[in-house]
Amino acid sequence: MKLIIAIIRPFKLDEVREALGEAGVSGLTVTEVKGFGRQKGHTELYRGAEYVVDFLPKLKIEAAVSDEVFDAALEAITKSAGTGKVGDGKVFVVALDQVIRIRTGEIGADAL
Amino acid sequence: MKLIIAIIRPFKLDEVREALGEAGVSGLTVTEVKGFGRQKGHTELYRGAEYVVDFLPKLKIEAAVSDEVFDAALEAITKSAGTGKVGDGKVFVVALDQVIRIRTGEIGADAL
Amino acid sequence: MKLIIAIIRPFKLDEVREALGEAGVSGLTVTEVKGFGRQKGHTELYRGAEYVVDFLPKLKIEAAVSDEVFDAALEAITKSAGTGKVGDGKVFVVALDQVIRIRTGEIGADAL
Amino acid sequence: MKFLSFSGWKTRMQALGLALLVGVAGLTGTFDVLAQDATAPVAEAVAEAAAEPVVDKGDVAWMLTSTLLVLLMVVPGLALFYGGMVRSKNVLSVLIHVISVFSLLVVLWIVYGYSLAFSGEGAWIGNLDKLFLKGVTIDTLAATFTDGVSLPEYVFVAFQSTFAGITGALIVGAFAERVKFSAVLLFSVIWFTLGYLPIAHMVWATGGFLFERGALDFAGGTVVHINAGIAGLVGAYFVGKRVGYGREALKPHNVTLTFVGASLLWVGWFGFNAGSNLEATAGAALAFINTLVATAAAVLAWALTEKLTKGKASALGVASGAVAGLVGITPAAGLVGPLGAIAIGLAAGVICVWGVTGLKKLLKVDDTADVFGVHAIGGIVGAILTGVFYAPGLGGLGGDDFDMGAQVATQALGVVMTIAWIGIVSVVGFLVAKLVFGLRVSEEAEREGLDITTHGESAYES
Amino acid sequence: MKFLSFSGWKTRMQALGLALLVGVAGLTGTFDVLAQDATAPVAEAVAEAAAEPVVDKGDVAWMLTSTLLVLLMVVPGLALFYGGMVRSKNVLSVLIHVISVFSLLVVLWIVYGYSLAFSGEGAWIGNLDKLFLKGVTIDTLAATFTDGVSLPEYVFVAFQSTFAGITGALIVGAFAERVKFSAVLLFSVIWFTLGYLPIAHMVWATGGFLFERGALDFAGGTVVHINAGIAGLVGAYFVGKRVGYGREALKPHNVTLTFVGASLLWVGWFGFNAGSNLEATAGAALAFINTLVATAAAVLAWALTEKLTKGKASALGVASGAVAGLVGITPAAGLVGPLGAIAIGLAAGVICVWGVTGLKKLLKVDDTADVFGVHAIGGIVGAILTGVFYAPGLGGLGGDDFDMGAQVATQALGVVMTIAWIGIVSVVGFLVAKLVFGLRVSEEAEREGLDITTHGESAYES
Amino acid sequence: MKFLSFSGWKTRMQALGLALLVGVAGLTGTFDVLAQDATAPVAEAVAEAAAEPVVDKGDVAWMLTSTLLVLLMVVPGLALFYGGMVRSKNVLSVLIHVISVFSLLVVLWIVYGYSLAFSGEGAWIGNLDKLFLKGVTIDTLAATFTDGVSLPEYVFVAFQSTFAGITGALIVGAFAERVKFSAVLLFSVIWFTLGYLPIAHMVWATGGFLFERGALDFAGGTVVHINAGIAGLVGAYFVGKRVGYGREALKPHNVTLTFVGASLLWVGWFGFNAGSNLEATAGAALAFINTLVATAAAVLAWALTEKLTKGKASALGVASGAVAGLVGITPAAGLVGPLGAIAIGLAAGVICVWGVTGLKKLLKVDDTADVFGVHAIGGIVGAILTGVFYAPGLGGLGGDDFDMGAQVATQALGVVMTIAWIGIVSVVGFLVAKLVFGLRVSEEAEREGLDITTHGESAYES
Ligand SMILES: Nc1ncnc2c1ncn2[C@@H]1O[C@H](COP(=O)(O)OP(=O)(O)O)[C@@H](O)[C@H]1O
Ligand SMILES: Nc1ncnc2c1ncn2[C@@H]1O[C@H](COP(=O)(O)OP(=O)(O)O)[C@@H](O)[C@H]1O
Ligand SMILES: Nc1ncnc2c1ncn2[C@@H]1O[C@H](COP(=O)(O)OP(=O)(O)O)[C@@H](O)[C@H]1O
Repeated sequence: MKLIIAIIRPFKLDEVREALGEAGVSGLTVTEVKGFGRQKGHTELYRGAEYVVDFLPKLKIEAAVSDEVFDAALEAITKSAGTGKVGDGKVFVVALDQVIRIRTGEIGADAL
Repeated sequence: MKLIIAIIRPFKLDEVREALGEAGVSGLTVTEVKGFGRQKGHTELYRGAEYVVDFLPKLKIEAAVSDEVFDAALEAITKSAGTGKVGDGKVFVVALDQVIRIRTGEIGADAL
Repeated sequence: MKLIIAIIRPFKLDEVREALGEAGVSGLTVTEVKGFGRQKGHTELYRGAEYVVDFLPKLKIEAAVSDEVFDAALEAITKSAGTGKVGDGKVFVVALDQVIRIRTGEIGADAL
Repeated sequence: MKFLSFSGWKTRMQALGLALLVGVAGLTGTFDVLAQDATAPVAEAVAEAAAEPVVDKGDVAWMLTSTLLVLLMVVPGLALFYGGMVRSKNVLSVLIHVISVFSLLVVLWIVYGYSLAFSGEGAWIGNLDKLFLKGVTIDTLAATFTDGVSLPEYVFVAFQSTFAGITGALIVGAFAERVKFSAVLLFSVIWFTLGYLPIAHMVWATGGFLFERGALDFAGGTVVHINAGIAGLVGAYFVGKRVGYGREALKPHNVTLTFVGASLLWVGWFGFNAGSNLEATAGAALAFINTLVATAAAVLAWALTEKLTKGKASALGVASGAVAGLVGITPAAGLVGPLGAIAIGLAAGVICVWGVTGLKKLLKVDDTADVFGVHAIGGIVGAILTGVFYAPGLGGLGGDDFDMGAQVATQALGVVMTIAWIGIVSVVGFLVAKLVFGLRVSEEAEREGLDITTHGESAYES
Repeated sequence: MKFLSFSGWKTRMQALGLALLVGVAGLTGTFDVLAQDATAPVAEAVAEAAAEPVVDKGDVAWMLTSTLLVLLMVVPGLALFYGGMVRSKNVLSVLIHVISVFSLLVVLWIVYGYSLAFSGEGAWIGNLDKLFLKGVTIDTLAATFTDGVSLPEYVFVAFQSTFAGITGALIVGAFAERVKFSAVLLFSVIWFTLGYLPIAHMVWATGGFLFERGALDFAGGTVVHINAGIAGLVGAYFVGKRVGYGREALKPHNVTLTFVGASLLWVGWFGFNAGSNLEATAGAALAFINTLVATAAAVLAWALTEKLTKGKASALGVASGAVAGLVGITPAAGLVGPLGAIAIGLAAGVICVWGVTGLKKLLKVDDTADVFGVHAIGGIVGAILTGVFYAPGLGGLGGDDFDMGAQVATQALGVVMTIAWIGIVSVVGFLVAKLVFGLRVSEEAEREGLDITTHGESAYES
Repeated sequence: MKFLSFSGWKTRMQALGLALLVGVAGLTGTFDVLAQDATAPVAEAVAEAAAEPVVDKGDVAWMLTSTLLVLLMVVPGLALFYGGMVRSKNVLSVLIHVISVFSLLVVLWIVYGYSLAFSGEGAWIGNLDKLFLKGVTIDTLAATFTDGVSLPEYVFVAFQSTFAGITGALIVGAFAERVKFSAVLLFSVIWFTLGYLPIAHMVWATGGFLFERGALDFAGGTVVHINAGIAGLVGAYFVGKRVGYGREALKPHNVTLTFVGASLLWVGWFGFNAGSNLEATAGAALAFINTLVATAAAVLAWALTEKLTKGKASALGVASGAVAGLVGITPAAGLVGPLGAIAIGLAAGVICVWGVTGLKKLLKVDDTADVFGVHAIGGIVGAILTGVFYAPGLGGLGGDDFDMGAQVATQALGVVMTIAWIGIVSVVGFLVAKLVFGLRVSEEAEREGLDITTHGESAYES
């Protein structure tokens, strides 16, 4: 099992969720984050001061997936989240040792 | 060492924290997240439009634990976070390569 | 590749970002979190009730780094984030299986 | 005089009700002793005699302004004051309760409220002659406290309607975050009919029981604040504590909103207090300056009390202090001097800190927005001290024959009668609402928040 | 009386424009039939004859208060009402649009607006005699509805300037979250000059086309609300739907703000409605109490309608209900009795729920803050019902010779003329703005939000 | 005339103080040249002669309304305007500072402020005859600008108390986010006693130094705004820059709140400006319309200046522009014509953009809410331009013998005296506060935020 962590543009959430759904991923968890990278932020003006906003609003999607759907899930994300412009984000993959569904106590892929 | 990532219902936070404390976990980090899964959200009404709120408010708890307390910690979470209804959440476990306490520079289990 | 997860004091963000930049880390993702640990929170007063605020505002920084810059990155964080007082935070390190840049489809260290 | 009987829910409530009944019965025996000429400047609702009464446009201007200021107190004032104090998942429910109860009572005021409160000269309640404002036209007048000076009756009807509305809206803060909306509405109707209208009549209308006895209540300390505080307390008992009360931190989700609410209450309260003078005269100016300085004193008193007892003066404290001062000065506004007003403000500020802390713990009640601790306690402080600072020697407007002991006793009578009457009516109201709709939402709905579960929306999105 | 059919989208708008022109031409032929004596109590802008007109300080006090209340309606009232309804990335842009358009129109009012609206007695528009307020001094007077009673002309100029300003500000809610700021400003100037000033003149000025025909519009149901609603609708069509409309949940970012806005609209509306009486008399009191109870009734009506049709009464609903009731009572405020007001409030509350749901779906338009659904629909309901409840038998102030059929026809004429005139002017205005600046920001800027991309700041930080 | 001497803290401050002293000394020599008959319409505090002075209820209505409008400016207006500009960890501290300072000064006003400001006819300060409002009763009167027309003295006391209160509250914005609460309170008392009361007396009371010289300050441009701006500047220097200033983005946490605050300042300012006419006459109407249009013009001017110089017009900008326009028109409100008001508004709008950007950088000061850049700079612009647009040829109310040069010189004298006097008093005040309590919280407390560390609560929870 893998934990897929994707940083995406906020307005892409619905597309990514649908794509993941089609790829067989049934659940995910979303966090509002601020991202710093190549993409340039806008300049904000406040009285007598200008700030370049380095940190841009992004969403972090975490989805635990079984090894079967892993490849499909990765592709789903990269396809649905892209716009081709700087700032589309990244996908990180981490190995999952274990998954438990709290409600039932199921473990492993059954818990997904 | 393991990093335990648990998605729980927001109102369960205090119970889970206490249970983890008893299990020997001394620190944790909490993030407000939105979860998408089997649990159905409510319908929200806005003028001329209805939206099913797919994303439900959840909390993500991250606790780095030593291998000794790992099992107790897992059990503590699953016991304290459950209500038996859909939406109780999941626990993910990831292997931790390293932990450092910034203040002292301690590393490994000492840093927890 | 490694995923560095650091919990730091909010006001240290700019310093840490600069230090990481100098260490060769070009991107990072920041989340507002609440931390529970040794550091004692303040007491808040509300009509007829006092609450000890256990959960303190912290920032979580996630940076995916190549193995080359890993050590420099770790040191950058621990140096720049410290104040020497309880509550400076922790750094967790997790192995990264894969990284993809959504925009280009680049994978591995090239995607960082 | 008959009271409604009721049977058990919590024996505590029964005991309370009985105790109050006995207290009232006892006091009733002393009425003749306490009675004195009604020299207090309270309204003769509608002009009847008064050859050629004069309407002054300055009075009309001030009274229309005052009326809208009372509306400002309710929405957005009170709505924000309460709304900021609850958790974000319940803020909309509080806003809805406040505006709906206010709206409902204003409409009922037109239907039968005005008539029952201000038509007829019975001791306990008016009559139904002005049902649906029958006979009230653009040409009818209402008397002021000055002979020969009148207001268009519509002005008086509108002004008084907002008093009824705000009193009902004040109550809902006590059991916010878990009560059923339908129960709130049903209770409000019962309480309005059996509680508010009789008390308003007794205190303010010619022939009213307390009016004739010379109880001083310039702008509604008993009619509005003690009334709302008691009804809220009873409601908080009946509805029960919030899930997690005493264990979790049930914190205000937005103290800034609460501060804004308190500020608008202060601003609007000038309509309430100085408007109760019914004319734009020096009397209104006195009520005005008293409302300004008593509140300022109470803000400082609350902050200092918190600083001394807890080490820190909080924003929720200064906001509450302002409201406490406003409540305290309400019955006294046009009757005492500015120094008396400062004294009342200081007293209300200090004592209400106890009302929302020590006393609240004693009562073991979860009064969400401290309606009892501020409005009932502050109202009692104000009612009693009005009887003190009315003394000419203390800067008040009382005549040379003013008898402080007798006046304080009369004031206490008004307080006790209001507590008893409203206590009983509230018990009845909540029992009926409980039977008809139930009082509480399910625990799961409470956890999820009333905004989503009862009203289908959430207040904040990014 | 014929209604217009149209087809197509870009062509649809063109057709609409043409159809409206034709419709107006057709209707004009029926004017004489509809015409009747101008017995309606509408203002003669400036006193000319009136030997020794009297200025009463009570009137001045009330009218200054009323004027600032209308400002309160705009900022912060309307700004918050709209600002809360958009997403947080666009809230500042809405606030800026509201205050800028208001400010711009108030300045233009001084420059040429007042003169074109209220100087001269033409049927369609005034003259330029008072350009830059020429001849208006601290000593000139403006007439009220009562012979011999005047106001300082500056009071009238200021009061009316806020009406122009708020009408323009109302429009911007319809196409918020994607429109260009420059386009908004340019459109506002065109619409003000060709749309608002003629309509205001026609309805309110001596000699004005509708004024002379006896159309009743106490406080601006047509001039302000139908006007703004139609301009908003046209704008929403021209600017087009928001990215994501119909797919994503484009939710209010802060319903609490919207509630506060609605509350301040209610409070301020007393200036609007009771101020339109121009004197602090029983007539103002009638307009006042009607504004109170109609709104209360509409709040309840909207909540109940939502409860019955959707299962839940929402906070956005009670806020919208309040505004619907206020819009509905506006033309009728000083002309009907309180029971008529309640009826109008109930009608507006129920019908506007349809305006923002069923009708909105039919129109396939993305009217961000439902300017059309509430202001145009509520305005039409109010305009027509004014002709009904003005009847003395229904508690209204109409004389014994009141002819309901004729009055309703006159009211409908006013409605149709306003729709037609403003429809055409708006089409022109948006076409010009589109040519000069373009109407929409880029899709990327829209996604990122207008606050950052157009105004260089974001509303909220932690 | 003696000034207090003081010694070093920052040499910068010394230099400033000395420079001011010299400037004043120089100007003092020209007093006789500048002096002219006090024909300016400023208040004779209390009626003494005036056979049978008349009190008009319309005046009372307007003045009570005006007084509460000034309160509205402070809470919630100013509190939100400032509160929105700070980071969320400090918002409650700002709200507390504003309401506490206001409350404190209002109480002190009753104790000795009113007496020292308005009792007695000394050149520099009043006397103590009315300590604790001795002799002020419901029957005493205060004069207006019209012979034979009076107000109840309580009205005047209350109105003026809010001026003192708001001036003190304005100052706290300059050193928010790091100052100690106790130091704020102590400074406020010193500044009120040695700074505000003398200046108010000099400018507004019969016999006052500037009053007798014919300095024009209709509603408090010098007494309130320059005063607060200078005290704020001195405070910002003394307290020092916020941790992170210049490096981190110290952004407003909620620009919406700031916008609401600015809006309420606009609404309330009509009480401030038109209320300063003391009667509900055409003069008040002139002050009113000027306050409306100058502000509208300043909003547009600021937005346009930002657009031209930075490429984008911001919401913080339009809010600041509104305040700048209000400050600018304050001294001129009832004295110039609407076109003059528009000119003043435009000037204030443009120049204050520089005040909060270029000038601020020059001064190297961390004035959190730009109290100096808006209130002092806008106040100076307004004071000087009042001397210009008072000219009858420019639409002002000046007589035919009006001498613009002399008047501008007198205005400049008022400005310089206020700057010097308040500059010195503020240095003294902050030195004392520094000695007694210290001025700043610890760096750690500043980092964590004053809300938690000083007041034990946080503003926002979910
Ligand atoms: N090394 C990294 N570690 C963690 N997050 C990263 C890293 N690099 C980029 N990100 C995240 O991805 C987002 C997009 O990255 P950016 O460099 O702006 O564009 P792109 O992904 O198109 O190269 C950033 O805002 C940040 O949140
Ligand atoms: N595959 C997944 N990856 C990441 N998070 C998940 C996944 N599945 C569920 N979750 C999280 O767990 C929460 C609860 O899941 P849900 O399916 O609703 O109920 P249950 O845990 O009872 O099966 C979701 O809201 C989501 O936050
Ligand atoms: N075992 C843990 N797992 C996850 N987060 C932790 C853990 N221990 C501490 N933290 C995080 O680190 C922060 C600082 O820890 P704390 O014990 O207060 O001080 P210190 O890091 O100086 O020992 C906490 O607020 C929490 O967010």
